[in-house]
Amino acid sequence: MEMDWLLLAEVSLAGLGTGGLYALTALAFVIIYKATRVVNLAIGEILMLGAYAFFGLAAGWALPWWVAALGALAVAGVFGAVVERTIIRPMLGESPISVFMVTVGLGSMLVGVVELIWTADPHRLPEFMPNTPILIGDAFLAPKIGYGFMVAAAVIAVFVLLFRFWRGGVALRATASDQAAAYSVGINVPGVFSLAWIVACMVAAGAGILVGSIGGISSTMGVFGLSVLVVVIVGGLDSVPGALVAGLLVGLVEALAGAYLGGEFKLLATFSLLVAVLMVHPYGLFGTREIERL
Amino acid sequence: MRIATAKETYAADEALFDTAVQRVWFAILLAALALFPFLADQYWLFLAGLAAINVISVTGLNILTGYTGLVSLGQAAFMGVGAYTVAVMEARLGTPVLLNLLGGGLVAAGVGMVFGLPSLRVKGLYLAIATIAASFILHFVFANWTSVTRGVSGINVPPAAFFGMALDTPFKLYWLIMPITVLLLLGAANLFRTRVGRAFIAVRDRDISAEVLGIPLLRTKLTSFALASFYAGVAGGLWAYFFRVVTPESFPLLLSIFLLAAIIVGGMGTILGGILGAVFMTLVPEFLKLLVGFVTPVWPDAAVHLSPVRTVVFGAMIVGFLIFEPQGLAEMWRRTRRFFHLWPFKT
Amino acid sequence: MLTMTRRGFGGLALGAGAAAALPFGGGAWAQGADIVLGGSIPMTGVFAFAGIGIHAGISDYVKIVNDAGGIKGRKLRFAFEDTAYKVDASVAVFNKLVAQEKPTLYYGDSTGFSKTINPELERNGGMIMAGASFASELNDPKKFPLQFMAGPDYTEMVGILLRYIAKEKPGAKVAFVHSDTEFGRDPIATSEKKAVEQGLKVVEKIVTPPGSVDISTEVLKLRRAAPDFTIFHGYVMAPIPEFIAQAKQMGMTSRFMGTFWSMDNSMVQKMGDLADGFMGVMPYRYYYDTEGNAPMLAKIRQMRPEYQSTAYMQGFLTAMLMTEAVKRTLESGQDLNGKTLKASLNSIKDFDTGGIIGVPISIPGNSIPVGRIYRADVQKKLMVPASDWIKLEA
Amino acid sequence: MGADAAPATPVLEVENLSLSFGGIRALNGVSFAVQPGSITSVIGPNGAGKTSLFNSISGFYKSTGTVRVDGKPIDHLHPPERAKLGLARSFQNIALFRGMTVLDNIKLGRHAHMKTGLLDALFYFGRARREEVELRREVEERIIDFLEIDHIRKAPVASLPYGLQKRVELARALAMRPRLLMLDEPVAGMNREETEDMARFILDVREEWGVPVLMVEHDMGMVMDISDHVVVLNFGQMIAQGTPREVQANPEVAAAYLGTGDVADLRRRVAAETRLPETREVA
Repeated sequence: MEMDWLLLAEVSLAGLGTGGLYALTALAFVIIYKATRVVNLAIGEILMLGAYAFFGLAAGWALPWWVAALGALAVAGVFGAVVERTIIRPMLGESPISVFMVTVGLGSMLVGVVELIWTADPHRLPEFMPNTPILIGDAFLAPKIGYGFMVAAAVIAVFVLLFRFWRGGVALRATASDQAAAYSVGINVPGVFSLAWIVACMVAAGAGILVGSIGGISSTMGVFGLSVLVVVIVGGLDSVPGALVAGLLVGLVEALAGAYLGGEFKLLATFSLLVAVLMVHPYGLFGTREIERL
Repeated sequence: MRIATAKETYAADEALFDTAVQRVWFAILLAALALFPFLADQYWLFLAGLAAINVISVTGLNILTGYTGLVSLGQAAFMGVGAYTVAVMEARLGTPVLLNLLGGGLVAAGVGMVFGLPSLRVKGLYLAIATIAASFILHFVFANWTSVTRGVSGINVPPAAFFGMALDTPFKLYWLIMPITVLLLLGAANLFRTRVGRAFIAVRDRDISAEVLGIPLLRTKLTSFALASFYAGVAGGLWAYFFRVVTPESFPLLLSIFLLAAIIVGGMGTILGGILGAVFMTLVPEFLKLLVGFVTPVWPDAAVHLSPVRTVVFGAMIVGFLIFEPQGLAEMWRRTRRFFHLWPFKT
Repeated sequence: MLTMTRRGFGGLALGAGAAAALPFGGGAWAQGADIVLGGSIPMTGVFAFAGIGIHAGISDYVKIVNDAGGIKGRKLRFAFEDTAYKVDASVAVFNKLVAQEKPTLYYGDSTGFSKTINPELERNGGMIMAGASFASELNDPKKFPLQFMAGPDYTEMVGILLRYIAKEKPGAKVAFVHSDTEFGRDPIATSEKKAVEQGLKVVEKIVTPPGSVDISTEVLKLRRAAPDFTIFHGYVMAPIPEFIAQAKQMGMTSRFMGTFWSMDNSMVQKMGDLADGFMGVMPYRYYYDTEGNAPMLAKIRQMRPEYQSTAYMQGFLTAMLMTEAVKRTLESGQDLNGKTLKASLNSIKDFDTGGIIGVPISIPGNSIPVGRIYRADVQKKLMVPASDWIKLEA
Repeated sequence: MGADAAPATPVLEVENLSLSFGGIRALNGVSFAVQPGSITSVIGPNGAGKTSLFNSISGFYKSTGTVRVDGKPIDHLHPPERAKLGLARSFQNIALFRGMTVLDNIKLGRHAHMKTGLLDALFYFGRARREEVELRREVEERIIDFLEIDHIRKAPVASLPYGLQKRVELARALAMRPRLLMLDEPVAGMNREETEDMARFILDVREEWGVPVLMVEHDMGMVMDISDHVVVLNFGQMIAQGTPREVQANPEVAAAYLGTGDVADLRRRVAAETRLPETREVA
């Protein structure tokens, strides 16, 4: 069969588009991990929460979409603050397994709450993105994917700048590299923990709105988080550049596997990638190797 | 109040049940387990069988996660390997039940070891996520290796035959499942009286010191993976006989999370914890149903919200136990027991 | 949940008291024990929308039967519990109901359950079962002698669609889009052959992973294949709307079709304008359908003034067919057990469903291979008939 | 027995041992030997590389140079195999297994010498039972009685005071069938009385078990009292070795301890100031 280069280009674009959303969600994951060393398995459910909050405000209360979006981010931020204070902080110093399982429990609670309020039926988010197709050369890109990618890229850019220059961002990075040292130079470490959770939940919620507007929302959309887990492992749990690069990479691999092998190969491909990276680079492509001492 | 018991030999002090009182209680428990099927109806027998299967798998996972400190989210997938092995052996080869179950356990142990290999290089959370990969890769194999697994429609399993009798009711299956459960539990308890079990705990508590003290990490970790997967495989095999059809959708990631939640609720790193956790978590949905029955007169919509409430309760139990009772039900049990031992004096 | 309170201690004591007080009473139900229709119903969880409809449909029909004096004087009782659409929970409910209620009829909630429980069903021998699954595998009286389904199996549904397509546009290009689940894969392989037999060309088969939301690469593939008709199977809603949206943005002209579980009117209308022209196969009439002679639909509308889902119709019809089987068995003076009930069910010929299905039906095997193509009318916000009733020859 | 039993093959020989982390040389060409029946101490200021030396001998760090046990090179052996040869040790920051009782911690030391396999263990029959009961007897009679810890044998280690934990670590090392007992700061953080107890145990081990001891210790009083041979490290290099008297007289050693003669006093001051970094290193 002759190679269809246009299809390859289109599939790659679509993959990179989705990869942008992975990268955005992975960024939320990495912020939490860097600041608090918590592997947050509930990231997919927090994303779902954001999408449902948006749905509730935009469809239920009939607010304009941008008000609803801001509202959803606020809800997620408050949620992050409450969760950090009531669930995560009491677990500080416990074994990583326990903390990780706490987030699994949290994810399950979120699914239940969403189903209590909105039932398990799938819903569609109100349309708020332009729906004229995007053409890059001859290649077609679905508008939601394209615009979703642009929003994701913009948010990521803002974050990278904040990390560098904003006081809170600097405090976060300082805490990430050495908690005790951060304490000793007067950084409010518990405050940084809260901040990380608030910001990360808001980022995840934003990603949730984008993801939900593409595929609709349902109480099972948390499975999106699974692909994000692959992303952060491949990139390295504590690496922002890792999250971005691996996000795009995983998006691309998934799209190519889906297009050329079939949909059933998507998850297989990404998880095989994960195993391969773990065997060759145990701490991901960009992650920090933990040094063990006796 | 109970006072100390004197022991004459070291062997007696090393015994699993080291007091006469404990041995009596164990005998009573065995008798109760033997009597149970004659008193219970089909529904309770079903729940007992399901709980016992979960106890086996949870105990295996407890060996790996609770005792060796290696988190796995692949236990359900390894149950799947055992279930498929048993299904193929039973349906295609027609080999005897116990051989099939052993085969299920061994094949699962082999597959478990392969997926345990990353534990050499990564640990903790990286490993936990790597085991999710096991879950998806195995699911893919179940769904697509059609010539063996019959693809998405799965394999129908003939009833287990024992000396010519078809074990086709929960009552009859009980006599297959319960003795195996008791044996595997005793095996697990024995393990921690020996060097093998001590090595597991040492790896969990301080793996690098353990290495310097003479414990080969690789072999110990893989042994733990193999053993956990063996238990999963046997549990999966019994599952196959119990539900009589094995499909790729029978062993989802959610089941792995359920099993992990059971050891947290029950108590990580104790045999009793695995038992309590598995039984408790199996029965929680039934308790909730009863509860719904009670509140329906005041809250007519209760039934419609049962599933989300169940999901919330499931999550809340994980969170609640981890925050308020990290040692799980086993610790609550110990406290209760201590209270009665010391009664009427207070601790 | 009604049955649960009834099963509570209070209910039990009351029941026992009533029985003791009227040992020889001439009450309406004196001629025999209640006939119990047991059910593992997904009242909650991902399939709740269907479970709630099914529950309402069965309850209503049971009420109609009892209001009319029961079946040969015996009361029909619906005893069910929620399963959250989980196989082990469904089996637990089955065992509980069998132990406590002795059902002679049973409603199961999923393909997995129907297959799992089949050996136990045969061993028990005392009941027949139908359910929410239209899996093709179940449509085999030899392997599943005590089960049936109140409509066409999934392969037959696609067969009806293909029949329609072949008539509308001979030689048309067809694509299948299905989920990577047992449900999704069910009819695909067989339907591919059927399509060729009908002179159609299958130009693409696309599998989507379960729970996947982003289908943009799949749409790209679909566009390359440029089908005239795209048949979705294995979904309730997502990702069908997004598929259609992106396909339309790319200027595709394919028509989009679904099978029973994605055909509920309230679900389809959630798609908004995208639903325009969406069509699919439906074995029953819709709630609001007033054409033709349909006394049962009128009765339903009288009992429930608001729209009832297609799942409701499914539950309602299932209860109706089960009742008919019981009635025929009792009339012929036989015991009520799996074998006699199934034989009575299979004796149903040119049966009038009161308009639930637009043509008289027969159940020669395990399915009712009848259906009709409906099309979404966005202005009216209704599914409207696009074809006549299509009967597949057995 | 004492240092005068020298002509036999040394139990441990370290030859030209070097180790670097990144660009930093933690050990640089260290050579010394431990004679049978002797007590050899390694001293030096904090950060001198003493614990790195222990970890290299244990095989935990990959170092260059040669380590011999009873004359045979062991450089190709992994840590567990070295442990099996009898390189039994304790750790600076107690490395007991918190989830086990005292008894189990001690028994763990015997791991490498036992044969119970997985199947034996599951059935606890035959070999497993025999081995465990035998081990229990030996641990009770030779170690627990000897170290006077019978009252805590069933206690979880996490609940024990520091001094007792150190003693349990010694007990575990003894259970390893030591050919050489390597003790990393056995009396650090102990009061006078506890230190004297420990010193007595170390001497008793040498006497009753005939096991030579290699020890890293800051307590100069004890080092000088009980050692036969002292090795001095500074910045990864061995700057002196000899009898306690010789080492004490060595001006270079004094210089290493900030240039004064009063070694013991300075040690305390230095330790107080620089405790943090070294404890963190081995966390």
